[in-house]
Amino acid sequence: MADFDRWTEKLSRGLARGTSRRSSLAWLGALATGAAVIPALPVARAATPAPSGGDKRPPVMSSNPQDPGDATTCEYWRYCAIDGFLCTCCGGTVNTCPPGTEMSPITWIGTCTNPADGRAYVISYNDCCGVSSCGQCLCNRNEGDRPQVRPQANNDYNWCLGTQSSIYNCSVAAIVGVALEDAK
Amino acid sequence: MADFDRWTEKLSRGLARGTSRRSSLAWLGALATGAAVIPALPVARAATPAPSGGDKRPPVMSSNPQDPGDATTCEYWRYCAIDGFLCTCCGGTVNTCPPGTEMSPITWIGTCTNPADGRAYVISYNDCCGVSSCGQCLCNRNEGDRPQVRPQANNDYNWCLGTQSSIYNCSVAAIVGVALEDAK
Amino acid sequence: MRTTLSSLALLLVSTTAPAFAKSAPLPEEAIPSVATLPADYPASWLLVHDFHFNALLDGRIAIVDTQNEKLPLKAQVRAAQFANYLLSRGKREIYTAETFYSRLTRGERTDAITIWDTATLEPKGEIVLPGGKRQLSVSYTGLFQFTNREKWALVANFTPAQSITVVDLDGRKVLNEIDLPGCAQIYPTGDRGFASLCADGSLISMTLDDKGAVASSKTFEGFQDIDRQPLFGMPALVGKTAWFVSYYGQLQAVDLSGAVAKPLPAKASVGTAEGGAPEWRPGGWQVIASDAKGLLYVLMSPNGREGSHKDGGTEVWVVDPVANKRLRRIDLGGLAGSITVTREAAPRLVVSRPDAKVDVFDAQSGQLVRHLGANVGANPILLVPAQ
Amino acid sequence: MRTTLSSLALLLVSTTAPAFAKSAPLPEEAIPSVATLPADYPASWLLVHDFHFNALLDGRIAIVDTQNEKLPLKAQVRAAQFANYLLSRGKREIYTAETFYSRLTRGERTDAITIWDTATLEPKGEIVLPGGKRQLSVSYTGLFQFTNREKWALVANFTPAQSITVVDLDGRKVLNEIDLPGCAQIYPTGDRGFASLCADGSLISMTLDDKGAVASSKTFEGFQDIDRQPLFGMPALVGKTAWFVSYYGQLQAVDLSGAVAKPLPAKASVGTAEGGAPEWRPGGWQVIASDAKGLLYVLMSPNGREGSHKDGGTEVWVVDPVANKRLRRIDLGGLAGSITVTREAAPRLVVSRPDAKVDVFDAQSGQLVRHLGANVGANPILLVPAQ
Repeated sequence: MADFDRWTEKLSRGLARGTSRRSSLAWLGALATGAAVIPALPVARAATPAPSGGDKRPPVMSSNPQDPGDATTCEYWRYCAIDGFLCTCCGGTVNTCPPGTEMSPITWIGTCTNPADGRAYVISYNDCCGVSSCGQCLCNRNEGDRPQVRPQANNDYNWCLGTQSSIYNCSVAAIVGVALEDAK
Repeated sequence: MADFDRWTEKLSRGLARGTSRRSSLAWLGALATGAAVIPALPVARAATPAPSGGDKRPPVMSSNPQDPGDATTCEYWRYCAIDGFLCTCCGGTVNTCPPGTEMSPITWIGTCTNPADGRAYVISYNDCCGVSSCGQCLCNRNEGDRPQVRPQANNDYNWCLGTQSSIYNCSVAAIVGVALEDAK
Repeated sequence: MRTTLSSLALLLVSTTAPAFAKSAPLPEEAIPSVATLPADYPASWLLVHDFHFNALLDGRIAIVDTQNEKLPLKAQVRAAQFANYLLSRGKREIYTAETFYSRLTRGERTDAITIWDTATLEPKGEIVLPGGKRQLSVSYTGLFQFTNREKWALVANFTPAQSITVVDLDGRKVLNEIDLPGCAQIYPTGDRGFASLCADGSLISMTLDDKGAVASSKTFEGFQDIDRQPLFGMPALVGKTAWFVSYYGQLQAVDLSGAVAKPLPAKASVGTAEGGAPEWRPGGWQVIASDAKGLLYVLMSPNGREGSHKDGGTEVWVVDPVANKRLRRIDLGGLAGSITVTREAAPRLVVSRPDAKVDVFDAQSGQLVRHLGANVGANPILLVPAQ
Repeated sequence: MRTTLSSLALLLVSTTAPAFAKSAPLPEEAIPSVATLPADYPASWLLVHDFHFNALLDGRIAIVDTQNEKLPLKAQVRAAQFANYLLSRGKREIYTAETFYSRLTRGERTDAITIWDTATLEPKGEIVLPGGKRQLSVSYTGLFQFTNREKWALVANFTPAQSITVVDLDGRKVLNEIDLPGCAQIYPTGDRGFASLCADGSLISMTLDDKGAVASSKTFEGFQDIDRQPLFGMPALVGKTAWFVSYYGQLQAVDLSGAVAKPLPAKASVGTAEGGAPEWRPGGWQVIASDAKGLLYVLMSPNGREGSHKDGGTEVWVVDPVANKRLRRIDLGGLAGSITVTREAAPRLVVSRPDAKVDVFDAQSGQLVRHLGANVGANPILLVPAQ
């Protein structure tokens, strides 16, 4: 991690970890431009083929009705800007890396609307690193995704950065906050 | 190649290269036990799934009617004991490795009956090495295949031995002789 | 303002909340967060070799919970380039024997055993294997085996000269290399020894001294008739008795419990049946398994003929080898390539299909219990129960 | 007799020749034998990046003959772990920029450029890139580019600190590293320089001295409006003019011929059409290409909306950007993710599909010429013409 841009690191770690989250978000929120409109319903998978085809999996639902949807499908609300293998299918969960991997400390983020409460949540798409491509549940959605000139809004990067290994296994989608305080 | 069993190497290279072939074959032939009967028609593929499914390829036939069949399909007569990706689909031919690979000097062999002339040919299944799995035209047939205790009759080994790299790309099927002189 | 500050800021968009109930928002979630496994894997779990034909240098061990039809894949462990693997229940460690190149496909070759913690799947150590001679072949259990009560491992080499490397797993070092010309596969015997099958049909059994050198060697001529009854390389174990099955369905036993292997006179057969074309024969990759009662399960192809022995099968025949009696036939409802039987209280027959799907049957009734789908890996060719 | 002699001998079986004509037997064939390629690849050939999602560390460059529907795959070149690549027609060399680990997935990281001979595909040399900082991302052409008349290469780094490594390909050494905070993608300019896009919407253009250090730098503010008209990262080149397309179909040009890049005032649009739901927009990975006449080909999705920009498209719209006029629409008969246009006498529009199939169309008439099938690789995401 010697080559890190320390400023970027500190900022993104703060965001990703949720530490000082409220203050960072408020601070960032003041700068928000309100450009993109996040659609309420998830759109279709992108044009990457599914890995080893198989029977459709039984759905994996959270126990919380306020977090609706099947976390093994690309249509689950939190995946609105994800790109990669869904860790839920790889031995992890929607916000936990599979055993034997290391979660990237820095990441890209998306803003996804939860259809159950109508709130826009900031989602941290951390990559799980150190094990080769999971190969299960490949998903690419791009709501709010912007060109590589805006790294934290771009899902084309391999975010296995600051980890012992840059080898990519899968991606999680963790809630790190509500987009704007006034959305409550 | 320092660790080679020199005797084995010399014998198998001789066979594979076709040098001293007639004498080796005659010598070996004298020891042959006549155990297996090679079926005249190739059997089906084994239970390994096809790679990236796709449209069926147009057939690739040799210009010689005495060498009949489509060299991109597992049913081609020479492939009676092959196991791997067919080099014909990988940038090589039925008996030539793809560019950038190295052909293994030692190998396993099979005895396949050519349906056009009824002869049993000795086929050398050399592996092409130094480039990762071709991924095209996976084929496994096992006529005459015997357990690993008989290495030159076993196609489960990676025969990328004696090459700079043991990484496996694809397999060729080269004619190195007719099985027995009296079959002519 | 060319900074990432702006890029972050622009992500946060103004949204107006529609008319939803004013519940509290979902809480923020702790990251980083990495799952762990139980250090002792349940009897329903398997270590599945995903051989990964389309990227052989990037094989994996899939840790699979056969009771979980939603999420059968619990984790993946690296198993590079024709790897082999072992699980030590006592030491709570997984061992992978692998091959690497400094430039993925070229450059310097390194063979090594990596020791992985069963709970965290983090590497705990590595033992480099000298000489770049580890046998690379389609996955057989007999290429990497424990001996000396799991303190040591034996690694098969093939260059094509054949030898065995003796490794002290606990001491993290290589002890010895044993030349074994003309013989293949390792079957551990007694406390500190192994047997192997040889090209003339004999079985050889060696005992090792405390330095890993050969202390004694005994050869049993005519153990198998490779021309008329060649044996599949991987036997099923009933206690310490290895049951081999031939290409034609003959069953042959070896007692591995003592210091020296002992071929048993008892022979049996999977039997015959109508409906084959031309006949029923064992077929597939991992074709024989046992249950806790000592019954054998053999994967059978209805299209048995020369060369069909790896074609896969559509039925499993259950045999009591001691009584030499076939008890039942299980219809798999399609082709399977590998089978195993778990040691669960209600034992399960687990089969992998050519399309990478895995199905679970009740070993007793033969009824399908659940589909796991093609959700554990690209090419699940070896199924090794965790208990 | 435990030797391989016996195993060889038993292979040779007695067969009785049936009643066939007594033609001479087929001759023995020379081995070893390895194919080579023409050192100069024809205009119908592509270098296709097979990104290999299921084994990202084992990506490849597929060398593809788009005129050969039977055997389109001519060879594969290693392209490990989010690799990038270049072809020098003059030097008859392919360059891959790759990342390796000493233990495949763990251990010591090495980034390196490998130089491959176009005819033999043998490696001719290697230049190690220091610092383990090469940008790893889905494949963009702008991450690895020539400058200084193909004597040098520029490599994008991302840690996430952004910089450019200047490499002397001919001298086989690294010259310099240029910090470039907040900017991404490399577009070579003039004899020895490059432009890049920055997070505030500006375009920056730098010239280099003969040591690879920055000689001059110029910033063009407001080159793109990343919120309202974000540009796809990969432009189409018409001569030395780069044409970028936005998520909404606006076309924007930059003259890269001089030492300093020059954004051109000329703007154009791909136009609009009925039948979109909600509207037609560019969509896919490699969405824009040019032909020798300077026409642009843009892959269009009928389901254009926020986030659709990588969804792939079903039509290609052909635009004369100078006249700002759409000339025709080509129906691809299904979804495609990437497109390119060859420089053949009769130019071909080549498209890759989500299921890895590659199809070839007549760029002028829009008629399908041939299917190449899913026969070049698992994930053909970049299509780079060899001429």
